[in-house]
Amino acid sequence: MANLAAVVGTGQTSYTTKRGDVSIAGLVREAAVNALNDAELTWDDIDAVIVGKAPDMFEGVIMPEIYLTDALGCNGKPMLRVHTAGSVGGSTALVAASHVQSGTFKRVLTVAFEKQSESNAMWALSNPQPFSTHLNAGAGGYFAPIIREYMRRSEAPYDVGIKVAVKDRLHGARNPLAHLQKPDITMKEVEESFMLWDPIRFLESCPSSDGACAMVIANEELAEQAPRPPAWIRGVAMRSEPTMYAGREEVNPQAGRDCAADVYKQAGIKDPRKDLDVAEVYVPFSWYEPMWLENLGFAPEGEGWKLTMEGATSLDEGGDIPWNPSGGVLSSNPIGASGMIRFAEAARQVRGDAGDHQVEGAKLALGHAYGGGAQFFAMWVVGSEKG
Amino acid sequence: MSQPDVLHQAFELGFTYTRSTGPVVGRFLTELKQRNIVGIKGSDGRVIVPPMEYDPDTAEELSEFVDVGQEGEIVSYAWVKEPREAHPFDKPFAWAMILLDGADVPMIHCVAADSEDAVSTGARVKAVWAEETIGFITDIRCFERV
Amino acid sequence: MKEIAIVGYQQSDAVSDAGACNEVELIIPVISKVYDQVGIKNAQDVDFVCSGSCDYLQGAAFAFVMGVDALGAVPPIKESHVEMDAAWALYESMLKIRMGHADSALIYGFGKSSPGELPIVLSQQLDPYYLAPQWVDTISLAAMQARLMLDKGLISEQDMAEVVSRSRRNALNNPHAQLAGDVSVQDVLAQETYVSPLRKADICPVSDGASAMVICTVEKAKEWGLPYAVISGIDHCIETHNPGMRDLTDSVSTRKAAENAGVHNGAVDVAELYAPFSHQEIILARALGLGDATSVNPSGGVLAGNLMMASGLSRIGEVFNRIVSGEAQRGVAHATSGPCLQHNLVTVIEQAKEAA
Amino acid sequence: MSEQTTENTDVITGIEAPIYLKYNFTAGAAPARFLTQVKEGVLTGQRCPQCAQVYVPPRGSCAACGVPTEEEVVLSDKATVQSFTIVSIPIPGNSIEPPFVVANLVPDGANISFIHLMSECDNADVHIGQRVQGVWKPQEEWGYSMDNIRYFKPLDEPDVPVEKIGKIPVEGWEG
Repeated sequence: MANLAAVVGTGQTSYTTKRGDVSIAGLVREAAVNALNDAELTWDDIDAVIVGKAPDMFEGVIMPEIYLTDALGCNGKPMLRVHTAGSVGGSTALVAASHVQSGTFKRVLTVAFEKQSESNAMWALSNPQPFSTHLNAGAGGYFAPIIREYMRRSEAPYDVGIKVAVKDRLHGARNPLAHLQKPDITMKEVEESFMLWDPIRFLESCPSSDGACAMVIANEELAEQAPRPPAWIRGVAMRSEPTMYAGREEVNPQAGRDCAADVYKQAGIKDPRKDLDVAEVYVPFSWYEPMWLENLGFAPEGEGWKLTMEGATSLDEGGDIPWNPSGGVLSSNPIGASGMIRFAEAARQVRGDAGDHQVEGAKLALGHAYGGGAQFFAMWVVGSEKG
Repeated sequence: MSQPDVLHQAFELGFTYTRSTGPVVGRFLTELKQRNIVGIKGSDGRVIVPPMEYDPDTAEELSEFVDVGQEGEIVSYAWVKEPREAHPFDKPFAWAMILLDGADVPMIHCVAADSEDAVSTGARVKAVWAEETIGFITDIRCFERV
Repeated sequence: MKEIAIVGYQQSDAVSDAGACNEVELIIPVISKVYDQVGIKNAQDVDFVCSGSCDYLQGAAFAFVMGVDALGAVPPIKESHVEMDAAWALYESMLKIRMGHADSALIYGFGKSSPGELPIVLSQQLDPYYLAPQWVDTISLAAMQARLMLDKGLISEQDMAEVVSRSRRNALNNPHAQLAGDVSVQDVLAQETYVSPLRKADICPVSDGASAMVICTVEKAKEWGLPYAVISGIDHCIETHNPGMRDLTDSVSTRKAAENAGVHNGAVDVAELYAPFSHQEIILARALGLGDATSVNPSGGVLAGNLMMASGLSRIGEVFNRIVSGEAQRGVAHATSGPCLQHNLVTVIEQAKEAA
Repeated sequence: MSEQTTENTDVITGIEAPIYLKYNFTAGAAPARFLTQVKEGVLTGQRCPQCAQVYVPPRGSCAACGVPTEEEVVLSDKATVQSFTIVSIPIPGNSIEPPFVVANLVPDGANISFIHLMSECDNADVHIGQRVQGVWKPQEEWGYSMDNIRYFKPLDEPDVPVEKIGKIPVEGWEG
């Protein structure tokens, strides 16, 4: 049985197209310091540092944790670098948690980041390799056909994605850190935005952001002494499957279903819609909300879009299960950090620390990240109680 | 099954990254552009060149800049007989750890010399500036013997 | 805390150019061998899988994603990846086992360094404002480190040549070695310097290849009925990124990790050290407090073949091999990352108590 | 311009760091085998010895079973649209003019899709289950590349029902 561990501090930068005022180290440092301050701790209190980010080609720094040692106060301490594609922010949080849950460390710092403005995400994700076709127009080009297949199967109305795009931006407008601030966004505006990768419109896609997110995770004894309420880690799960194999279910990947079942079992969740109070789920393209509602068991297969259309996932419409009250990936997307932001925002909710996007009385929250061709999954459930 | 061909292809993985420097690195590069070298004071008082943003021992944010000299002493060096394409010279040269006057921590840069014999530990060298300085580490084109 | 056993280790030959071989084709032969050794069918038979690789070695993002195609991950598996040497993938896997979320794990590392100019590629690990834009290559950095030691009288060129000579001779018994031979100290010293003070022989070769390991709880090892060795201690530690701020003639992080891993709690029969340059083996042996009683790098070490991203794991595997064969009772394995030994991991591996 | 402004513009806040690395890429054995035959105008896949599914382009393993694939299977250049997207932005380093259709196509005889362009059709008419065929470049332009097929064009054949996509034998689809 894993040792109890809890999030005792979270820290984020604000998210924006280009943080021109800081170095890469400065960006990462800002989130880390914010997390330490939130936990009322200093560098000396940290036993190990776990860093995550997406491909090194985004910043063109190979294994950047080596250079980040001093910014993260890690000289003389263990440092680990995780990379699991888009799910990396989530995986990194899980690896950090395992440092404490294994009983090996008392208190660790984990940080995930991306400074996408140093290059161009489209280039870094699709730089041509010899002898291969170069038709993958970034992540949108990859996921658009899968979304199309979901639309065919579910017979969902065409504007489900538009509704999600509006909802998450309205959520984002409550979050001062969010990159896109669009308090006046309308369905019409989204619908009329440029069709990038049919059926994905510009405003149905995530932005490209600079940003970093950090958390301090502590063992039971230290978490109980923490100055602010801890977010107890109630379940952790990862799953991977290959990008392509004959007969692969791409719309509703088994790795996602298995990962959710695993994390729910650990947290004692039988009906996620009922038992969870809030979820921060990796939705980089709007249609992934209904798809993941089904994949994560919040709705029967083919009916996820109904929750979205009913407003069940909207804070503004008083939904029973708000998804991405922070604005989600659709409002801020520093790729390597995006997963950790979901995990940290879940923790903020159960700590009662989410400001204007707080789901009132939230006690149990899901943090979710996915990556690659929707093949790598990382999830955790955090709660205000130990369980 | 027929034997397949072995397929090779050269390719270049390349991008011109646009880095924001932050105040510390930016200050150092700004000074370089003006043909001046600055270090930063570490928490133990040591002068670090080029300036680090965070102290390695205490993790504190550093901010006290100190002017240092343009001459210094070679602490160690590597003599490169066969320069690589990416290297700053196409004839033999040295990489060196150079302790500038007024600094307590050596910096790494290249040293131009006609032969290996012309470089030695303890030798005095001085910065040679690029014709045009732009605020980049290579504004110091190289060091050479005083 | 749960005792963790190593039950299988395999590696490919270290070759200068693996040629027509993609990620999957590099990994499958090695993990197949480790499955056979352990008596399992595939990755479905372990509880966790973790790998180490680096995209920049061959210049393609997401190398590890292709790696998953080698695993038979249907149904989906619990799997993770570090952009580090696979020795750190082992570290992550041990945490998983200790927290009770796995009883067994497959770990692998792979790298095809031959397509690029490795010392230049790795220059981009340095800080991105001062050093990386100068393209200071890893060999030159190590050469400056070696000169510091020579100047201070901490080593001699003779000492360095002895490391090389022993490595080449030891490698004669290592079927996977890339460089092996009866090379005398005089032979080495007769070589011209390359990046002075280093000679080509002081520098590890560029190699392609992979290695894989299976670890598990001691209970599981017994259930499987396999010979095993126990990991009795492991720790790792990183140093400042500024080479000028470090005492490059010592490895304080290795010293600290060795202390925490309990290296000094018993005799060390064998040590496998990840020293890509001859003088670094001497630094490491001193930092680990190894004496004449320890056989250092009996495999030839990485001077005989350096599987980037797998060499650290291979050091652990080499010690494991010697313990299960009865050649040694207790050994130390070391892995490194970053320029001039910036980040170091130390593992202590011991004979199983039953066997003792 | 005042003295003060001139000084301010001299403050460095950013740099350009050109990082260009050269590699000599070597294709894997399975991709090399595939491309060698594409150069001869033939599409081939590899069949998994365990699950019998046929992969194209082959990468040397069955990703589902984790075993090496060796048996080579000749495929048709007729295919079925599994899904698709209409791309309205240029692809870096690619000269195709948007909007263009990128489709996930399963060639007859294979069980997995690859992506390729579709043309000679109204973008609005492209649909899941549609039958298509490769339009090859002139033989003298063939190289080790799937670009030997310029694009796929619609065939006058009945649509394939969704549950049969990915299961059409090399002989083709009668409807």
